[in-house]
Amino acid sequence: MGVMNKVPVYVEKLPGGAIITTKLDDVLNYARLSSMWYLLFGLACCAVELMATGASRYDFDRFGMIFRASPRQSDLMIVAGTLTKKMAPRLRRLYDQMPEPKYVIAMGGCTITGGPFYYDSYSVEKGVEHILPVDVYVPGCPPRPESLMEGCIKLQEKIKKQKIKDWA
Amino acid sequence: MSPEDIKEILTEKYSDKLKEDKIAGFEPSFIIEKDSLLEICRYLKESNGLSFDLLSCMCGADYEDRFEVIYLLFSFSNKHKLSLKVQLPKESPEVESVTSVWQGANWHEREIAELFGIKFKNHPDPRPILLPEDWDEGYPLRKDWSGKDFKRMPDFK
Amino acid sequence: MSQEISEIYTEEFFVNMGPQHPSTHGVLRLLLRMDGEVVMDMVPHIGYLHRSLEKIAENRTYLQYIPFTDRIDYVSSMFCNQSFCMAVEKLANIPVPERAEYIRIIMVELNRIASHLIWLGTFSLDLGAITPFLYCFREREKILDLLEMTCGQRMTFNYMRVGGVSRDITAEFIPLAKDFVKYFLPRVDEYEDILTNNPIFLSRTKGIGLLDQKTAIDNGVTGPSLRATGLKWDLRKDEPYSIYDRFEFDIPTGKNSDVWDRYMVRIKEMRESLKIVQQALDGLPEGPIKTKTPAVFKPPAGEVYSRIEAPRGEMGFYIVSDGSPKPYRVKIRTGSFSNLTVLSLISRGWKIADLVAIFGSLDVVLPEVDR
Amino acid sequence: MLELGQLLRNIYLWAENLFNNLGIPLFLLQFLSMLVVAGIILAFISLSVLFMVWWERKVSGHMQSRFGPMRTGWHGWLQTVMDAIKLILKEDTTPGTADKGGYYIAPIIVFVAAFMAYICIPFGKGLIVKDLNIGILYILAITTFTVIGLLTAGWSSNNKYSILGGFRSAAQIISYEVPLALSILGVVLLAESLSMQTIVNSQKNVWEWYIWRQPVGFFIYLVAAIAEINRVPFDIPEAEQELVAGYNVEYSGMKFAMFFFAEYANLFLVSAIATTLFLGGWKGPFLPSWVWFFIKSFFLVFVIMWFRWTFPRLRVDQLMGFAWKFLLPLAFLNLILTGLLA
Repeated sequence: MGVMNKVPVYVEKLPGGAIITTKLDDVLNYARLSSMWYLLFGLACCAVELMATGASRYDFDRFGMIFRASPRQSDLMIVAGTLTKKMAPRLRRLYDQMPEPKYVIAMGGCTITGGPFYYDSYSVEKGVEHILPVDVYVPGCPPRPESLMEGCIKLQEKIKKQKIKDWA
Repeated sequence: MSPEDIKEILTEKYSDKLKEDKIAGFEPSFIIEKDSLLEICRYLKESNGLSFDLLSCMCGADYEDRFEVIYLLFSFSNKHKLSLKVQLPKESPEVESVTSVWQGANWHEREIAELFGIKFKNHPDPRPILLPEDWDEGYPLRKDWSGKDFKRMPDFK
Repeated sequence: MSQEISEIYTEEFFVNMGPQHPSTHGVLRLLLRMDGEVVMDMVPHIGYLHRSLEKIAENRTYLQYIPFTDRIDYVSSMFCNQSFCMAVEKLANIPVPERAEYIRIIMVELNRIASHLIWLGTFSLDLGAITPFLYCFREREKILDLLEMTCGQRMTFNYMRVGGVSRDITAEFIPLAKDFVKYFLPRVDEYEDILTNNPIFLSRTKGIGLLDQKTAIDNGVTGPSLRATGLKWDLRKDEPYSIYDRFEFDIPTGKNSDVWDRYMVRIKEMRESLKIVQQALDGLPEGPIKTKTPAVFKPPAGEVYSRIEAPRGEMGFYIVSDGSPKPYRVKIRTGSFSNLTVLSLISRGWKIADLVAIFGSLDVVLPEVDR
Repeated sequence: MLELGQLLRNIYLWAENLFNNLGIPLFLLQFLSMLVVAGIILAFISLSVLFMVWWERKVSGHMQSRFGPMRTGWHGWLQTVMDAIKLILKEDTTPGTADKGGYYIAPIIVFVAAFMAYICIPFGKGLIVKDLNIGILYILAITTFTVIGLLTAGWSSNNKYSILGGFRSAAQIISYEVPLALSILGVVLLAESLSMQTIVNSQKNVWEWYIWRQPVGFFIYLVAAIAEINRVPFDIPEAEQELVAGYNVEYSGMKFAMFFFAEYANLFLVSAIATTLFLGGWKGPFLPSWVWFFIKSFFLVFVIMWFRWTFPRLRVDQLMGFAWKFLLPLAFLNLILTGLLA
């Protein structure tokens, strides 16, 4: 049973049987990590790999990740590709439109430091962390779908550690 | 039509307004007076023998002593090519827009105007095209340009 | 009655489509002036992916710049590689060994199929059909496997070098590529089964977004979109570069130059590309794969323009060299940049749903527009 | 026996006895039973929606040579439960420019419209909440409320895409209401009743299912019903590639979940109505009646999903043209022929 492996459940022995208990934290975190809807939003090269990850061979849907076109309904923003100075305010706006809790994966070298466009480029923002808080960085130019999935799994691990009492 | 024929026709008609250029993308190639650019372009497109109907590419370039705008022309009906160059002074570079001849020049000219600061007279839509709306750092493709967080790659030896 | 209708107060409104919109395939912004559902006017705003590739070229050696050409059009990187290398070869007069030419053509044509598959997938997605998108990506993965086997990357290949290619194809490549050719031809029929004969698809594409030949040429439209207007023009045939003159293939053209024709031309082109791949695989000679170039490569001073037929139209590099190891100026001419200019002309008066279909049929890739 | 209708009836009779013995007034029992039934229906809708969303993702996955949800439980069976929990926990944003009243009430209207129509669905032999003598008319009337909700949602979000989506859905649902009603009239003519239970009972065996006597009617009903519930190829009100997400573009969290919920509740509803009208309802051999009902209904749900993952989308004017120029005349012709032949 997949759930049993992932959600820490405790079996308490009682007279005449047993009951399974779990922590509210774990259930809520499990709900969040297993249904990360990502914003359909591609900037550059990485967007094609993002599409490939959503497509048949890699299939994001296995993780329960589907794309939503509206930022209001998405939980995860995968910044896929080079962020230019012209695009940066729009990116910030999209991020602000997403409801809490929201997560950001920076995909590809360009979103981490500017990547190949760090030197000699007058129009590329040197890293997306100047604009948004980033949860997981996925390096590569562009990262393979496997590494993007690894990034998503890392993000899931991060979500698992959240506590209700830390909610703002 | 062979390059020699085109060369002959053009030098005959506009002998005082153009001179031959040795190096360019398409053969033959001419450097033309910037004031007669529009006239020559219109002739090139509309005359039956030449009919250069495709403006394949427009390229700006910044040299030490001048700006250059390079027009690469091609004719679908006659399958021949031609490149034209206009040389502009460093101070206030200005040239006639050829959008009225080839509509396709529109965005190319906007791009060159934005990145090199070359002004195209009578352009129908002289808005900036590629850079951010609030860009105020000058013309980035000029050789002497440098901006706020612009870093040149050092030569790694 | 008509009197009453004219008295109803109506108002045009502006819709900002993009930069984040599912159907702009990237970061294009279209400012639409709409009357209800009808697009009255449209202004495209580009530059959201302007990465200053031309400026970067001025501070890179010729070899260092090849990886950047991959990122001009990430959907068909091989073409950018080839175009740039051909320009430098022309500039410095470097011959390319025959085996390298064959390998280049195999790679490029496989890449053309992959690129058209992405187009087909996203185009059908624009029309609301989701499943063809996934089918296209399924086949594209197989092509990427082949390309990856040779150059180690899935998308940004960085495979070609001045004077040849970076490494030889492996022994397993040829049988696998031949298998792929056999496997892929029925798949094209499958796409046609899903789309070509579907009455809804027909009604969404036939007679929509007419682009007449004169407007197309005047605006510099090239590639499949130009061929869909009926002009039989393909640089591979009419100005044979590399070794295209040795292969037999047809140039599909359209008649009515509507969305349907642009779709059909690309579908047929996939079949033609398969033919070329098959012939190149059969005729692949032995020999060296690269002409030796000096470690510090300095082409002579001069200017050169070399153009090839990329999946999105004429792709060319204008290189100005001053004799130093770095190019003095590089201008990239791409198909999408010119093809996008006609969008506002041909989408006027159509519904917003048609605008999406027309835009999809032009096959614009944004980094190619912005560079 | 496994007949749920009988079982519930027995429980009710037992409770009636109990109340009589204890001397508690009977209207309390009736009130209580109403609450219980409402609860049962709500639970049923929730469960079937959760199931259908998961099923749709699996069906689409397998049609597209992939798997669909796999990680959350066995073959992802917990997926939609987790989606629902997440949506409930999500921040509920309201755009600053939205018209608050309309914005809050729109999802409720849509949801209630879907919910109320279930009252007249015969789920099995005797398993119907209220066998109204105007059952089918009631359903038609109630489901039309959806359009008010969608229009309100589109208008009050104060977003151009959602306004377009709201208008599109209003135009579409109202247009397709006409052929839908006409196609149902054919069945009503044959059954000579508007009551759902009577319609089922008049289809005595497989050969008397109305699908054989009303094939055109069934076709019109299916097409119009798909349009009513805004699914591909008629999903223009929320066309992702044109209008981003249509009328619900500004909705997030729980409110969005209610739209989602209503959409799938409506999907089951139209399949259930089609089953009742054309496929003999809960009738079938060997298995209990409610099992037959679900088999038939979910088969139709599957067919509609199949359409969704196969067809491209129609354009808005083609859609209206199809309704008024093709379906409506066809429906009239069908009705006239039915009247002449029946």
